[in-house]
Amino acid sequence: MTATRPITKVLVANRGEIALRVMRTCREMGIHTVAVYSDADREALHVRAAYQAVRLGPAPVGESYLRGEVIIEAALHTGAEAIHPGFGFLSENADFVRQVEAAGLIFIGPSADAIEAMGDKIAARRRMIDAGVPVVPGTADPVDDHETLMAEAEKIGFPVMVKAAAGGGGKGIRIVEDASALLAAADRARSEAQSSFGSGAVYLEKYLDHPRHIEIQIFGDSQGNVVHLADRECSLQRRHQKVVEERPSPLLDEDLREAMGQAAVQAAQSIGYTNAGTLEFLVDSQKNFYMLEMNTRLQVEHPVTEATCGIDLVRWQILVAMGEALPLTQEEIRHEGHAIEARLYAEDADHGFLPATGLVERLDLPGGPGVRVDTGLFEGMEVTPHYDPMLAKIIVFGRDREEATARMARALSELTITGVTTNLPFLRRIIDSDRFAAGDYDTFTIESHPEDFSARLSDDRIQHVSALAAVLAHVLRRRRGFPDRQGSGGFSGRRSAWVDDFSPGEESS
Amino acid sequence: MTATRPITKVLVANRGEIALRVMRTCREMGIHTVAVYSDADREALHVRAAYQAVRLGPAPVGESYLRGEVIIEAALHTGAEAIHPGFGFLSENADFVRQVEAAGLIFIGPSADAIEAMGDKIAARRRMIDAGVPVVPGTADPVDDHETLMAEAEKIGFPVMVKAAAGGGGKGIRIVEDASALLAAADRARSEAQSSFGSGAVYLEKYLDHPRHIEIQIFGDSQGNVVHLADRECSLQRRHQKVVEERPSPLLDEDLREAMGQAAVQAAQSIGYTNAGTLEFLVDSQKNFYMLEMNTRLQVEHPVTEATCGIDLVRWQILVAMGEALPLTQEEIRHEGHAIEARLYAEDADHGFLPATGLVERLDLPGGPGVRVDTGLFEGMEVTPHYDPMLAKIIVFGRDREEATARMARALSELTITGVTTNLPFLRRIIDSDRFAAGDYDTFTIESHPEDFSARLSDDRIQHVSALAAVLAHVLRRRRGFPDRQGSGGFSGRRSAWVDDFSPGEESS
Amino acid sequence: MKYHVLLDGHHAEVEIERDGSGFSVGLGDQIWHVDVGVLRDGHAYSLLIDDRSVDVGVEEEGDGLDLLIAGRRYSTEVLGEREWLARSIKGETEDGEKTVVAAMSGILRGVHVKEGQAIEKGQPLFILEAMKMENEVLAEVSGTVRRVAFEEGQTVNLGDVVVEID
Amino acid sequence: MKYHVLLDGHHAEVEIERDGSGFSVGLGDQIWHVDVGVLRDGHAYSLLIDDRSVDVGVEEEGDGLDLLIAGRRYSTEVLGEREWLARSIKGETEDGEKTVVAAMSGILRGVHVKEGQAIEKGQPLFILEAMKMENEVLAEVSGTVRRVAFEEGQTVNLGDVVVEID
Repeated sequence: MTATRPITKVLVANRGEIALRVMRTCREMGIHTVAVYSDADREALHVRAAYQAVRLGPAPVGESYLRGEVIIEAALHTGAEAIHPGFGFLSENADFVRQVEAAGLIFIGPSADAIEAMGDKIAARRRMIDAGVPVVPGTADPVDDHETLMAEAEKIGFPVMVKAAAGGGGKGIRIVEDASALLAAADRARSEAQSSFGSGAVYLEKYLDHPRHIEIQIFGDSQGNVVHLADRECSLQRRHQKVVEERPSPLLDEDLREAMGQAAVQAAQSIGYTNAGTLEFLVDSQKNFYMLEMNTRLQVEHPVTEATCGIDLVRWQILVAMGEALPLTQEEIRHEGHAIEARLYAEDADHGFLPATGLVERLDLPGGPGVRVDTGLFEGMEVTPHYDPMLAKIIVFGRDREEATARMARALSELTITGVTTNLPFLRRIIDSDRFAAGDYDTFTIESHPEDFSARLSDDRIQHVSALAAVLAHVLRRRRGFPDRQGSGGFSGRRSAWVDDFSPGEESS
Repeated sequence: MTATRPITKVLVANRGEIALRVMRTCREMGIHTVAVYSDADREALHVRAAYQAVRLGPAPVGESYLRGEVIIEAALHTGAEAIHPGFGFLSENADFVRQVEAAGLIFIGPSADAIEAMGDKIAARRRMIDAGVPVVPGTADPVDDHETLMAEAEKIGFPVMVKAAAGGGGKGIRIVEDASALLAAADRARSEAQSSFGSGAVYLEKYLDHPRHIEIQIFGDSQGNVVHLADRECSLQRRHQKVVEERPSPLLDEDLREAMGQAAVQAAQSIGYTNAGTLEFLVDSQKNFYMLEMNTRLQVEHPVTEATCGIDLVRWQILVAMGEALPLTQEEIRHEGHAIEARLYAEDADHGFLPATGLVERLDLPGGPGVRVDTGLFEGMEVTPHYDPMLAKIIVFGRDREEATARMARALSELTITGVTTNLPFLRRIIDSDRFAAGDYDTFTIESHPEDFSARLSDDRIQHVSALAAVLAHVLRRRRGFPDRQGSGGFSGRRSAWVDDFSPGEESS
Repeated sequence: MKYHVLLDGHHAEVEIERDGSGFSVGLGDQIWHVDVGVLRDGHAYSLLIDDRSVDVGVEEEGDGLDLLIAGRRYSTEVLGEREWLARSIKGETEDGEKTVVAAMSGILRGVHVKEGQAIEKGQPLFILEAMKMENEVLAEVSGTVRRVAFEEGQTVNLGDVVVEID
Repeated sequence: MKYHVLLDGHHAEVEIERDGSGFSVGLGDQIWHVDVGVLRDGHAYSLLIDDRSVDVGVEEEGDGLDLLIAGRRYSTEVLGEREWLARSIKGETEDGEKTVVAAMSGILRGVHVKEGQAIEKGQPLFILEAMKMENEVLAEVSGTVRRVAFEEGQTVNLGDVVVEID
């Protein structure tokens, strides 16, 4: 259909690990790259890895990575034929896509229309219903009178949620177990919504008990082919942000996986979708699945798909953007083994996941068989408050879930970063937990079962760490030239075995 | 047959990347590890990665890593049930294996008898001939009289090599193209051998034209099962040491690969071989293959096999050592995609591959999709003259040879190491060469075609580097507080395009 | 030498003595031998406790010594005998923080109080934003705002005093 | 400032001038703009030459400056105008320099001549030390020492006149 347009230079309109990720594939394809950077990123890896680099402006994203017109200007100036948006920033901005195309450049991603169609959540919901894709049952539109409320609730089936139409952040939401409580709950939600958002409009949605967040990777080309690249399990979340993903999902059987894959392809076809996209589903404990939304871009967690099917998704994105057909048919795409991704965030998991900043002093990244690391980290890098706190992705691949889990535990044990607080201990506790081993988790698990991933200090650990702290304080003083004085003869014990293995969870004594 | 003996702690009798490699698998299997170290390696990664560590002695290998009795003592003291020898050092020392077993410990490798059987090259050759495995045709024993010489040479087929029985280092070797030149050549070889080695005994061997070095990975268990894990192409060598390996070999077709695999299994079965082993073959330009020797241990290049079949070979070694049967049958072992390994050596490839030493100042290792790094390198590490110059192995995996080659080029471009001279530029030139792209190389290629991997400085490159050197010298002076004086107005040109892309080979202008 | 270590509310007395190439470390009735290998200009150490290998990252700030072991941060304070005595004599500090410092680096997004304003404990003081996350900071004491050190939109660093209350 | 760079037997004159946040670099009839980002305490640099990104590792030894670019080592020598002149004059002589200036900043470590002393061409005048490197400066002409401007142990700056010869 579309004529093939060659791409010899790509501007990557992003930063950090994803910019580097895209550039790696470009380099392997013999395509030159152009980095863009804010003043905070002058020495960043993505700038150093690029063929060319263009400054956008000061550190704040509004003055740098969100300045679409400056980015397009940079692409034109450097002779790039295409722009890869990565994720976040301008990746799902339909206006930007239109401006890119108006400048005669290729946007490596879906069409502006497709982004727009899936960007408006209510319109997208209607489209998906029309396309026969299951969505979370609900009224979508506000419901005013008690009579309609009751009728709709019965139709959806209890438990239901009453939600503020103008809402957000969990405010104005009521979970209703049965009909007797519906009307009172709706009235309370209405008054809360009125005072919080200035509008008392509420609507109904089915309440899903312990839902899992499972998504399907799809890919479309401009010839009209659409395939799916199977599932990713993304239920382990904190503050609605994913922490650990894996594929295949331990929940799905082959029939359910295939049914969801079919639904995803159907959804994408219904809007003539091209390039990479992801359909996010909620799956309830009865294994019903409901489409949540579509992400019209590459996902952070795309490497777990790459690991099990051996496909370079960025390469496919570029090929499709050039107008080429998908390299493989649905039947030719095969998955093998098990992959897990852990996201290293600059945050203090033991204190409300508060973001952390700092200067990276020491960095050792894991290696060896079955381990992939995608990161923009380097020693001497400053983690600033300006950008996303995700610092690195550790991806492991094994023959089965057990091998992959053991490998992730091993890989995380090799990771060292000092100078900035990270969620590394939290990641290690997740991977080592019985819940993760059993695959028994849902989107609420991290928040509702903190004890399963908690860090307790045993008496032994306190003693051992205190001893080491004293030794190191002593060594540091000596290094500064303080004299090594004779001991005061305070030794009253005898040589003891060291029992602590510094396992990330509760240690044995 | 053998009863299963559990292993909960393994002493790794090695250093550097291979010690770390073994420990990684142990950790994934829930097995504790004991490192051993010389004084030069107190801060080495393998010591820091281990559960326990025991000092062996001063830096020289004779006083540390070759001290079998001290190593066995360390294993007994720490409660390790098994010793993994890695490669090199004591890995092919039958006496050490016997001492390990006499101490009631498990040696993770083949039996002492198997090591001995394959260690004596002439005896091994006879065994292999008896087992029906093709070996390089020749007399093996010295030949004295002209009549027998001529008869044997005719039997072997010209061209033949006359070799000194006591020889080595290429001395006393004559290549003879046809019968007319045989006797004169033999006499010259004899007199050269007499003066060089004090013995004039010579023997005959078939001369192989541009042979390739291709090896087959095999695995046996104590139940008598033997399987092969296909081929590795190792022809790219300098000073008879491998530099770049890949799998599958670009030379072999499926029939030849299968025939070699069968021969390798036959060879292993004929001596009741257990655990991991490798049969090295020479393959001539007519695709005849001849067994060269058997390595009765894990090979440096084992990761290329792991990459294409998804099997952790060290895991298999440990399972077999515990007495378990091989986890997969020959039919269940499948290979996919293409893998390449490049060995980073501390040596100056532009000056006779002279070994280099130094303190590692800056180290950036490659990452991203399809890249594995096995290394004991870290910033601040000292590369000493005591040990093997191999610093790191970069292994890449791709869907096909083209993708793997592009990925290796990309991975090598991400590797940075300062403070010690390495063969990195040489590796980059190999991977970027037309010869490598064509798969057109043999064991003589590096030495006989240096121009294909040479580094020439173009006039442009000299100008560009000179300009950058001046800038950096200026910056370094300023950093030391020298004043930034006004220019002398010496600018006579105009803004120019920067055309140099610092490609590893000859650059365009 | 004797050291006093504070960790997670616990106090331990640790005795350190040179012993061959390493140190003897005594705590209560336990004694270990610790060999110390220095990595990366003193930011990290390879310890062998008898023969057990433990890698430790170190971050210092005053008496505070943070150890990073197996990915986990242990925030300790290590004091010599003299410093420990000096501190125990001084006694504990007052209750309720009157000097409100930034608990993370970020951008000041909302300043709800003015200098001279009377405030109650629990009242919102300001909002700090970092990495798309807003963090509302409340007053821990009642009183009068003596000083507001930053304006809305400004960047504050971890530990900066933002508001002082009398 | 002008620099003389020796690389692989070639000599290049390079002119460097501050230009905005970076430098203008002139070589023959070519001029580039180079922006310099410092990495790892000066062991490595991120250069942007106009908009072309090049990462360079640096190892120094005296005038020797090794650049590591794309895995390849380029061994260069970089000299200032004065050092270059001193080096190129050495051996040619005739009317050598009668005003002996410091070719680098450093500390005067040995003053071998006194005012009024008769000296021969090639006789050591003084030693200048910088960055652990000692640099012995020889008389380029015969004559009488008119002035010695510094004493041993004093710091001299690049270009300072140290000795004058009549």
